[in-house]
Amino acid sequence: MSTPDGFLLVLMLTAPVVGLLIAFVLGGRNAERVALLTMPVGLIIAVTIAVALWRSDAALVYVLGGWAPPLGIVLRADGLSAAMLVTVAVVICATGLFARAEFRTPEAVPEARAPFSFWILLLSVWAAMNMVFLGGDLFNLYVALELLTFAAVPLVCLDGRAETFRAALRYLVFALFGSLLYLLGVALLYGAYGTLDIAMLAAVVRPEPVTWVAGALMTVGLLAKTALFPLHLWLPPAHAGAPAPASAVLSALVVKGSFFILVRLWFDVMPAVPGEAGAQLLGALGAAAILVSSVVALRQARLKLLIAYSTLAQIGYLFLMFPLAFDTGSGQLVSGVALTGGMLQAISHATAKAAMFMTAGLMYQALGHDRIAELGGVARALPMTVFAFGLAGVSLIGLPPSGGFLAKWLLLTAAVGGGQWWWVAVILIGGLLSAGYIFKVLAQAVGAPNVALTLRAPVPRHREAIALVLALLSVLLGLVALGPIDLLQIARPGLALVHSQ
Amino acid sequence: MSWTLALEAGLAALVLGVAVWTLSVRQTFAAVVAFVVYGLALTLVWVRLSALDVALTEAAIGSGLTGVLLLGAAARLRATEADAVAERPGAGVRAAAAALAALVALALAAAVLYLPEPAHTLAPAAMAELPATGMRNAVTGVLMAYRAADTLLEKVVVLISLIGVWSLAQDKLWGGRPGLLHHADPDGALAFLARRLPPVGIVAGIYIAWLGADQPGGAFPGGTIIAAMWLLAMMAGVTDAPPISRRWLRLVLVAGPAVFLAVGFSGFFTAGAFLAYPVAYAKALIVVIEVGMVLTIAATLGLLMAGPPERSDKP
Amino acid sequence: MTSVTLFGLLGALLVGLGLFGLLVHPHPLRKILSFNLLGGGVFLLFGVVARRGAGAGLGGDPVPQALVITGLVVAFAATALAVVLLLRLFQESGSATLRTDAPAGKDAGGAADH
Amino acid sequence: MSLVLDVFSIAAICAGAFFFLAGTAGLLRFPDALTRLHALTKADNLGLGLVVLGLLPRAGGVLPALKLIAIWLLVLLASAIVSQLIGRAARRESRLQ
Repeated sequence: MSTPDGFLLVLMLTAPVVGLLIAFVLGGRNAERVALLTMPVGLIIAVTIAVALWRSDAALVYVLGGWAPPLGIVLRADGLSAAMLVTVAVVICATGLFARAEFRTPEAVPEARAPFSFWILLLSVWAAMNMVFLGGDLFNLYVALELLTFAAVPLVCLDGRAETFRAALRYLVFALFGSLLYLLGVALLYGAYGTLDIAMLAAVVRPEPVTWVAGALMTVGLLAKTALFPLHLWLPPAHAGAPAPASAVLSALVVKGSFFILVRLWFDVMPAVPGEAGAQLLGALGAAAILVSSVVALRQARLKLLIAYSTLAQIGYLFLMFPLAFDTGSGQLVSGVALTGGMLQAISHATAKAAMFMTAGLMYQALGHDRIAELGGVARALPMTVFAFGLAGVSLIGLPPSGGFLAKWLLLTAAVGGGQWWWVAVILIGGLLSAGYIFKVLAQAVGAPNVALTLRAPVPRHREAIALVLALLSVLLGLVALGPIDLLQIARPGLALVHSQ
Repeated sequence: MSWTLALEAGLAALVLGVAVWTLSVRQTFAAVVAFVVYGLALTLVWVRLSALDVALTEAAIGSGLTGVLLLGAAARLRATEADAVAERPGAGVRAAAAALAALVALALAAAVLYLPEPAHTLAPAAMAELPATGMRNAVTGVLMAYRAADTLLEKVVVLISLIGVWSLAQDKLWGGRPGLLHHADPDGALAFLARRLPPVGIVAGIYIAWLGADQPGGAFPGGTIIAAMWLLAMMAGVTDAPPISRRWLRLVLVAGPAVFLAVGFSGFFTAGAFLAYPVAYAKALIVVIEVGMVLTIAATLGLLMAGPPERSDKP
Repeated sequence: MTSVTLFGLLGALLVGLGLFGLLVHPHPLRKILSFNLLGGGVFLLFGVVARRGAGAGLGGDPVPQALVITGLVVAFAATALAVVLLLRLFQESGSATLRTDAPAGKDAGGAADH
Repeated sequence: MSLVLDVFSIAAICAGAFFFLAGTAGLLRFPDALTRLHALTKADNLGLGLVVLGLLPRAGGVLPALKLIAIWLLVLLASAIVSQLIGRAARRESRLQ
């Protein structure tokens, strides 16, 4: 049955879709206008959903067309969905405001390629992400994943250079490989249990060979899309080559889409299936991602590539929550401190990384390059930008009171509580390494210039301010510990009860 | 072994043989030809699996359109094949890949063999609810009613992939006409076909789409046939692709999802839920959506085949 | 052996073949081709699941059949996007390789402008 | 009566299948594009025509029977045009050589 506030989920889903259809028909400068009008509407709906969830303390559900599962499809929002919906809406709005200067249709023409494509693709990324967070059906999530891929790939190569075409094609090949593996798992699960509804599956799934095969295929497919080590090679050229606003969206949001479905799969569909070995394996891959990618990031000469490798390392942290959420007593993954910590890491990384790519874009615009060794003096020329970069870095390193700090603190708590001390070492070493690559950039930026610094283009204040606001958000996110953090766990124990049956 | 099973085993062997040929033949062009045969043989498999709707879609889209698309690409990329040979991975990598592929195939085979008996099925549920949709073809009922959200979202997916294709154009050609200009002898055989066939093909496409409510068919195979007629006319130079900036073209491209959304929202008031149909008008509303969808599918598929704008609109 | 088992095994084999092609073929167009081959196998497994669910006067469960129709259309859209991306890469760089150390830019020679 | 029709159907479909077989053999054995085309079109059109002819009494109505004939006519049209195009392309290539 739909809950009274359930229609909000339909509005959340359709708002960006309606926006992109109108933007496509009107075209030209109107595409930007429609996109910018859609953004506050979507943000308001997302916040309303979070408030409604907070008040009702139970999942919002909407049965589409009145056809109940297993025949029909439901939309369902729990605490994880609501938190991610709000995060994505905030980052999309900020990116939209930030991108105006870069993707403005020139006066001379009625419509230009890059702006038209960017605004529509941005709305499609948003629509796809919302579907990922709200979808209660595994095949429906597949369609959402494909929408996300088709919107994200062209964003990589909006500048039309051969290198970015190549990066985009590599990305597409990886993503298509991933979605077919996911789809294989969907076929097997339907064959074995006769439903694709997440809640219904959760009640009937058993740890048996067909579930293991399906789970393994879907997991590998989603890992390829999330760029977890060792399936990560496509990400750095794609994220570093895209225009700054596109990089912000790709790195902050798009990789979280497939990650979110993985969380749904492991925590909600089959918490008892992977077992301790599976959870430890995912954690080990995450640890490898943290250590390897941080070291590679340290050795980068280009700022955007450094940030892209930092994304790979930060994705690694997301996977530490799987072994930490594993309860040896019941033999399954439980929604607890580790899940909260992991999701908080996803949220604070989203805001921090978007801010960081924006600052990198601003420095590139001002200097005409992003070579780290030649950043000297940029802190004096663009103090607000470098300050924003530093704040975002604070959250990535995990210094208090940032969201990154709270996330890592929760993960550490879970590790110590569960006696899994080896993850403590990984988290601490990872923090040191990220401090290393952030300070490498900052040290250059505040240092004296090797040659007299000339700014190629003025940097508008409001663009610096947008990056700063996002970075501040990421730092202040640690304060959610005072209350709002409980949002993440709303409607979670209910699902857990279903699983224990 | 019964006669039909022997026939099916032969069919399976054909599919497998053609698949191996697709992978192993040296020339990409030949590989694409093999792939088209693969698609047609799979179509027969779908018939044997009593999935006629899928068979029609596989023949039209999986084999037909995809085949034409890849043939064109293979012809344009012929010069790059020699370089790729030099990049072939070593024996170790190939062996590892083969082992991995074999492992996956084995695991899948085992999983398929041990699916539970009796099988789970939604067929009775789908049939029981079908009268409320006004449809008599259960697959159309699933696509247009029970899982309408998938179909609606997939319309958006196809539109976004077209926008993605357009976004790859060169800046100076934005707003121009998609694809290369086709020169064909106006009195030649192709032009003859391109003038005579489309009227028949368009009628056939509409017929198949209309039939979908009660029998195998539907908007996808129907729309694909119409798209094919359009492509034929474009290839023969009988008509030209419209510039992508045309307002009417954009309206046609959003007609399907827009009508779908509009009917979906009207469901809030008339049937109590988004994407719900009042029983008395269910068939009429679904037909309205399908008309929009056929139009949009035909235009979108045709333009996806034509590619990004490659010629300026200005003469 | 029944036809469901036969085609189920065929689907599994096709997935294996497509996966192998996707992994070892260096040319992107052959990868796209392998992706479609692999897709055929995946959809066939849906078809087998559907056929097993025959009942209520239907030759198969209509739900997985409808999923395949949606999947086929999405796979075509993916193929179209990949092919155009590949053609544009060739047009801009004169080569179709996915290697990261490949030369970037038109000076690579043989750019197919028209 | 029905026995006569059955015999007619079986005979026509078998004859059609034979022409398909012959055409396929020709496609595989003939030396160049033009002779292969010859084998293919002659045999396919005739083969399909005979199969359609054999199926007509079993179509179960005038409308389905008309559909079968329409299919045959469309295949005839398509294969005639396509072989003409292939023949032209083959001639162009042989001139180039």
